[in-house]
Amino acid sequence: MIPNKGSEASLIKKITSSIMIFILCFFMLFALTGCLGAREINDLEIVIGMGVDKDEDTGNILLTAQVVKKDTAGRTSGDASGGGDGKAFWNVSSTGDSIFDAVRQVTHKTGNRLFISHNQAVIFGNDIAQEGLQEYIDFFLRAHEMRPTALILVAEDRASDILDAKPETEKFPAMNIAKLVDTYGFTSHFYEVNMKDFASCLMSPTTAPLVPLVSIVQEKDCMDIYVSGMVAFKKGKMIGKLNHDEVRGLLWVLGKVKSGVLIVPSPDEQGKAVLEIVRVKSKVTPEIKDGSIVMHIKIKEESSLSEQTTAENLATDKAFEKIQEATAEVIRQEIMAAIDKSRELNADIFGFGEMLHKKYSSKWKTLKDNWDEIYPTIELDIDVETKIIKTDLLKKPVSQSEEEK
Amino acid sequence: MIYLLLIYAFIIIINVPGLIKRKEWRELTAFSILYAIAFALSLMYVLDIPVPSPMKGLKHLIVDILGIEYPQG
Amino acid sequence: MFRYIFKKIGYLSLINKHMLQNTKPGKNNNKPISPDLEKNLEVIKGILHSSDLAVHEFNFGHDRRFKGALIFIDNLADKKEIHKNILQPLMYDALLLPMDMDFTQIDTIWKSLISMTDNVKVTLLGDLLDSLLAGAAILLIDGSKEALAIKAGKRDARSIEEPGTEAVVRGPREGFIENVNVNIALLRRKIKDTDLCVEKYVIGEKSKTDVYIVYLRSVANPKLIEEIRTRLNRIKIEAILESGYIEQFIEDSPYSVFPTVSNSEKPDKVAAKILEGRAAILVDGTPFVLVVPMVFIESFQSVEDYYARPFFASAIRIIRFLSYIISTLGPAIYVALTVFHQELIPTQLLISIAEGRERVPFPAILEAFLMLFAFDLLREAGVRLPKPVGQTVGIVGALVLGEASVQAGLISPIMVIVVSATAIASFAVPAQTDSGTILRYIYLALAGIAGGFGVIMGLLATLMHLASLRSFGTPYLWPVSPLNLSGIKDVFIRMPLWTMSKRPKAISRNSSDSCNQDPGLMPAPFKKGSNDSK
Amino acid sequence: MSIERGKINSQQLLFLIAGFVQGSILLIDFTVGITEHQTWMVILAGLAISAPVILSYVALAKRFPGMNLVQINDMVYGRFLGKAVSMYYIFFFVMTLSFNIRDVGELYVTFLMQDTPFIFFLVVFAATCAYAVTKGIEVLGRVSHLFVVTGLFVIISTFILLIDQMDFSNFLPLFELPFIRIFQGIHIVSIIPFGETVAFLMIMGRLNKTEHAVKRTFFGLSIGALSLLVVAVRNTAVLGRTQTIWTSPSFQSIRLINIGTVLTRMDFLIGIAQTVLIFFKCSLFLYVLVVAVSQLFGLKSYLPLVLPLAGIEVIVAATVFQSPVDHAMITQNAGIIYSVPLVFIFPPLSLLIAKIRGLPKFERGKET
Repeated sequence: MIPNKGSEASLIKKITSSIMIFILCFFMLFALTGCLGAREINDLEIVIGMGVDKDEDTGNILLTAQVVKKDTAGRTSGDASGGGDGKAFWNVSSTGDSIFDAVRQVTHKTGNRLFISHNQAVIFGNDIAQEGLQEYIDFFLRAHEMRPTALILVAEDRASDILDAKPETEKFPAMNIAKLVDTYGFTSHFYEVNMKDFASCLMSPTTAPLVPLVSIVQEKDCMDIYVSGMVAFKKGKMIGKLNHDEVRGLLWVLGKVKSGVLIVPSPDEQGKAVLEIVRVKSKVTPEIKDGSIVMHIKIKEESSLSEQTTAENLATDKAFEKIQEATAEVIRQEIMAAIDKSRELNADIFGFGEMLHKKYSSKWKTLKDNWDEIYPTIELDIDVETKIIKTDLLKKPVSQSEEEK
Repeated sequence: MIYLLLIYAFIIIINVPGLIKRKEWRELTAFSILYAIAFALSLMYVLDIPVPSPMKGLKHLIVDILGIEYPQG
Repeated sequence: MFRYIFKKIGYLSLINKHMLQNTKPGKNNNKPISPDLEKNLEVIKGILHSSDLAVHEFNFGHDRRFKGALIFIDNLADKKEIHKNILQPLMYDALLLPMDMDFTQIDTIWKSLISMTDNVKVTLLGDLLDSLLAGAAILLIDGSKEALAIKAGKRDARSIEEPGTEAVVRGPREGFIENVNVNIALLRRKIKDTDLCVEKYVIGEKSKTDVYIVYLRSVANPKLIEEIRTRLNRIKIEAILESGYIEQFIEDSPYSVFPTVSNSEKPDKVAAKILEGRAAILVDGTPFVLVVPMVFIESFQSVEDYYARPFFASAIRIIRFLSYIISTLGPAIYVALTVFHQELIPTQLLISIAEGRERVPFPAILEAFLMLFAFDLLREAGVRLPKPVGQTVGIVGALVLGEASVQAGLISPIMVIVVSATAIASFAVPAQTDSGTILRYIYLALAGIAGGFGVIMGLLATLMHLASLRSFGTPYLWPVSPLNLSGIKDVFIRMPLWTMSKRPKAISRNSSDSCNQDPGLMPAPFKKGSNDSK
Repeated sequence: MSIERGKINSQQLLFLIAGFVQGSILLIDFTVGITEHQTWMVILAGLAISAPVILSYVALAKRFPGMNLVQINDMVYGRFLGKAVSMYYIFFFVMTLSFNIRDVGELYVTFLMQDTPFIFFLVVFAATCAYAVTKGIEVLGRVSHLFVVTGLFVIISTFILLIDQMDFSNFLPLFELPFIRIFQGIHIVSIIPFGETVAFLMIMGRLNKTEHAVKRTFFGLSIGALSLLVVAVRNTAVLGRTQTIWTSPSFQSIRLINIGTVLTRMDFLIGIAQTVLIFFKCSLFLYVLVVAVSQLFGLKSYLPLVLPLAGIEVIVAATVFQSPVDHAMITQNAGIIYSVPLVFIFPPLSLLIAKIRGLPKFERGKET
C-alpha cells in the first residue's frame, strides 16, 4: 500500500500512462470529433413534419419536409405570422424514386441532411394512400432517427397543402396537427395512430388499420387544419372514409372513448339533454356457436349532464332513467353505424379477427383463410349500460319551479 | 494506422518494463505471444486483409458437415 | 521522449535524497553539554550566531557563588514569565533555602526553585538547541553537565473564531486555530474520556513541526493507528508547513484525483469522526486537521446534517449529491446532448437551443471549454484578490463574460446557464471541489469525443477507480460498495439518530462493543398506562 | 499458486451472477424473433432447465475449493485431455466475449451514433473493460450490486412508465408456435444468459466461504431471470405483434414512453442500462478469459495478458460477423450447438468423475 522503492517502476509507469492518456485524449478530441458524427445543433435541419405526395408529372415521390427556421423560430408568434416571409418554418420539397432517396435529395436544397428525430407527424397524400402505404411506411419505421411515436395521417387531398397552412396559435402547422390529433379525447371523433400502431395493424392478417384524415378548411382569409374523420385501410390500401360518428362507434367497442358529447332528446321531447361522457368501459367476448360467430359487446358508460335545452327538470330519477335509455340507444346506433360501414367496406376495423385468434386459436386457422367471407356474417350482441353520475353545477334548470306554475 | 501503433506502443510501455524489472520471463513470453497475435490481427484489420472468422468455420462444421441445424423461419 | 522524462525524474529523486543527507544535522547532535558554562555559551553562540539569541548570565546562591546562564530566543520566549518564574526564584528565592544547597545540580534547582511546568532536562547539545528553537528558555549552570529546558514560549494565538471554510447555520461556531495545543484542548473538551489518546511526533528536519495523532483507544482499529504511525515515521522532509504536506505523504493513492484524507476546521466534526473510530492528525501551525480514513460519502455529509432533523437533512444531502453530479457532468451532458444526441432533447427546447446557438461561431465543445475556463479564471482571481477588488472581478466577469459575450453572439445563452449552474453546484460539495473540477474537464473532453458513450465509459472507469481506492484499509466507497446495510442508513438519506446505533463497521475496531448508543432510543411520549404498571 | 489474491463473499457472488445474467438483456432479442409472444415462457423453461446444471457448477466449485476451471480440468481429465478441454473453454470464452463486445458496438451504431466507426466503440469499450479487469475480481465483486440495482431500476421504471401502453392480450393465444421453435428458443436462452454462467467456475474458487453458495447462486440467477422476464413481458405487452420486426424491441418499446409529453425520449435510459450491464458482463468475461489463459500458461500474475487479450477480442469482435443478420443467424444455430458440451456435459461429468475417483481429497492430502 505504501509506495516503496520496488514500486518505483509502477510510479514511472503511472506517470507515463497518464501522460499518454492525456496526449491521446487531446489529440483525439480534435481529430475525432469530425468523424464521429458530431453535429452542431445549429447546423441541423430540424424536421417537424413530413408530407408524402405523388408527383403528378413523373409519378415519383414528392416529399415535403417542414424545417424549422432557426432565426425566427424563437420569436413570438406575433412576429412570425406578420408578413409573408415571417413564417417560422420552411417547407422544402424534393422528388425521388423512394422516400429515402427524396430525403437525401433534399440536401441539394438545404445544404445539410434532414434531422428527422423530431418529426411529429407524417402526412400521406390521398393519392399515395389509395395506392397503398405498405411500400412507403418502411422508411419511417426503419430509419433510426424516426421515432415510433410519430403520428401518421392522411390528407384529404395533398399533404403539402396541409403543411402549408398557417395556423393562428401554433407556429408550425405540423405541431398544430400533432396537437389536434393528440387531444382527440374531447370528442372521441377520431384517435391518434402512431407508426407502431399502424405497423402493428399492417402485420395483422385481418385487422384493418385506421388513420386520421386531415383536410383544410378555408375560412375567410385563413386556412384551418381540420380532422374530418378517419380512413380505413385494407392490405395497405385506402378503402374508405369513416365520419366522426362512425369512428366513435368503433371507439365504443374498443373502449377507447375518452370523453365526448352525447345528445339525446329530453323525456318530454321538448328539447335536448346534452351529456358529457365521463368514463367508458367495454368488453368484447367472441363466441363461436354452431359455426356462427357472435361478438358479445358489453359497454358501461358513465356521463354527466352538462347541458339541457328544455325547461323540464331532468335531475329526477324518472328523467334519468329515460335519458339513460335514450343514451344507450344513441350509443348503439353509433356502434351500428360503424359496423354497417365496416361491413360495407368489408374491413375488420374492430380487430374481431384478432380477438377470435386469441380465444379460438385452433379454429382460427380455418377461419383466417376466408375471413373476407366470414366477416360480414358476424353477429353482434350489443349490451349498453349507461349511467348519469352528476349534473355539474346545477341541481335544477333555470326555470320557474313547478309549484309556481 | 497511427492510432493502432500508438495503442500498441502504449500496451508495451505499460506492461513490459515491469515484467523485465521483475524478471518474469514466463509472463513476458506469454505476453509476447498474445501481443504478437493481437498486433497481427489488428494489422490485418487495418490493412483490410480479411480476418478469418472462427464462427464461420464452426458453422461450416456443424451445419454443413454434421448437419445439425434448426429449421429456419 | 519518455525515457528522457524517466531520467529527469530519477535524477530529481536522487538530488532530493542527496540534499536530505546533507541537511541532516549530525554534527552537533550527539555532543554532550560540557560542565564549563563559558564553553557552552561559546559553542551555542557559534552555532546560532543570530542576533535574536538572548543570553542572560547571572550569579545566584547565598554568596552568589553559582554561575548560571539563561538562553532563549528573544522573540519566542515570554520575558515576563521568565522574569517572574525563573530569574526571580533563582536570584531571590534561592536565598531562602539552606546555605549548603548545591545548586550545580539541575535537579535541585528544578525541584526547589523553578515555578514553571513542562520542563525537560537535556544533556545533549542537539536536544538543547532543539528546545531552544522550540521557544524554551535554557538554564545552564556552571559545573553541571545537564541543562534545563523550560517551556517559557509565548504563542501569539488567534482567538477561536468561526471557520471560514465551514460555516454552519446551526452548530458550534468555534474552529481550530494555528496553535496545536489549543486545538487538542478543543478536542479534549468535546471528548472527556480516558480513552482519548494523543501521540506526538516531530516531523521536519528544519521545521520540527509537532504532529499529533488523536484517537480513541477503545474504538479505533489498532491496525489503523499502527498504519498511521508507520506512514508518519516514513516522512523524511525538511519542513512541514501545513497539514497538506502530511496528507500528501501519507495518502494511499497519490495518483488519484480523489482525496483519501479528509480535513476539517471544526472541532465538533473532528470529534464526531474520532468517536466513529477514526484518527485525527493535528499539525502545529494550521487550523486544518486531517482525519483518516476517509470515505467518499463523507464529502457529502455535513455536521449540520446531524444537528438538523432528519427530513431536512436528508433532502439537503440529496441536493448535495445532485449538485456534485451537475458540477461534474453538467457541461458534458449538455455537449453530448446537443452535439451527438439531439433526438433526446424535447422538440421545443431543441428549437430554442438551436436558435440561441445560431450566431455562435465555435463548436459547442470549444464553447464549453472557454466558458469553464473563464469561470475557473474568475474564481481563482476572486479568491486571490483582496476582498473589495474580488467582488469587482465577479461583477466584471458576470457582465463582460456573461452578458456581453452573449450579446456579441460569441456564446449561446444556454451555455451560460449550463456553466453557471455547474459553477454554483460545484460549491455545494467543498470536499470534492478539486476532484470535481478535474473530472468536469475530463468528462467534457470525453463527451466532445464520443458523446454519451464517452461519458458512460468515463463514468464506468471512474466507478472502477473509486471502488478500487482504499483509505488506510477502508474501501473508499464504503458503505455503498462493499455493501453494508447498517452503514447505508447514513448515505443518501440521513436516518434519525436513534436508528444509527452502530459504529461504522469498516472503520472502527471490530469488537462486540460496537454500539455507540442504546438501540432502543426511539423517542416515545410519556404514557400513563405503562408508567402505572411499573 | 493462485493467480488472483482477491476474495469475494457469497453475497457478492449473488450480485455477480445476477448482473451477469442481466447483461444479456440485449441478447434476448435473438429469441424474440423465434419465439415471439411466448418468449416469457421460454425464459422460464430455460431457467428451469439450466438451474440444476448451474447448481452442479457450484457443487463442482465446492468440491475443488480455491481452484478455477482450468485447474479442475487438469485434475479431472489429466494433463493433456484437461488442457484440451480448457482450450475448448477458452475458445468459448473468446467467442462469447467477442459477441458481447460486438453487441455494444451494434447498439451504438444502430441507435445512437450512426456515423461513428464501429471499431471506435469496440476499442474504447474493450479498453474500459480491461481497466476494470486490472482492478481484479474483488473490485468487480464490490461494485456488482450497483450494476444490478441500476439494471433493476431501469427495467422496473420503464415497465411502470409503459404500463398504460401495455396490452396483455398480446400474450394470447398461449400456445401457438410449433414445438421446434419453442425448443430452439429454450436452447438459446439456456445457453446465452444462463449457460454462460459456466464462466463462474473460474470465479467461484475465490469465494471466501462456500456455505451459502448454492442458495445465493440460485437467488442471483433468479434475479437475473426475473429481469429478463420483465423485459420480455414488457416488450411483448407493449409492442405486440411488431416486436419481431425491430432490430431491438427493448429499444423501440422505450421509445414509446410518453407520459404527458414530458417524460418522453427516454432512450438514454436503456442506452445507459444496456451499456453498463454489458460492460459488467464483458468485464467479468474478460477477467475469466484472462485468468484462464494465464492459468493455462502457468503464470504468476494475469495482469500482463489483459491488454493483448483485449486487443485480440476487439479484432475478433469486429470481424467475426459481417452484419447483425449474420450475427443472429450463426448464434441461433451453430453458436448454441457447439457450446452444449461445455455448458451441459463437461461440468456435471467432471463432478461425476471427481466423485468416482474421490479426487480432491487425494490432492488435498498431498498438499497438507
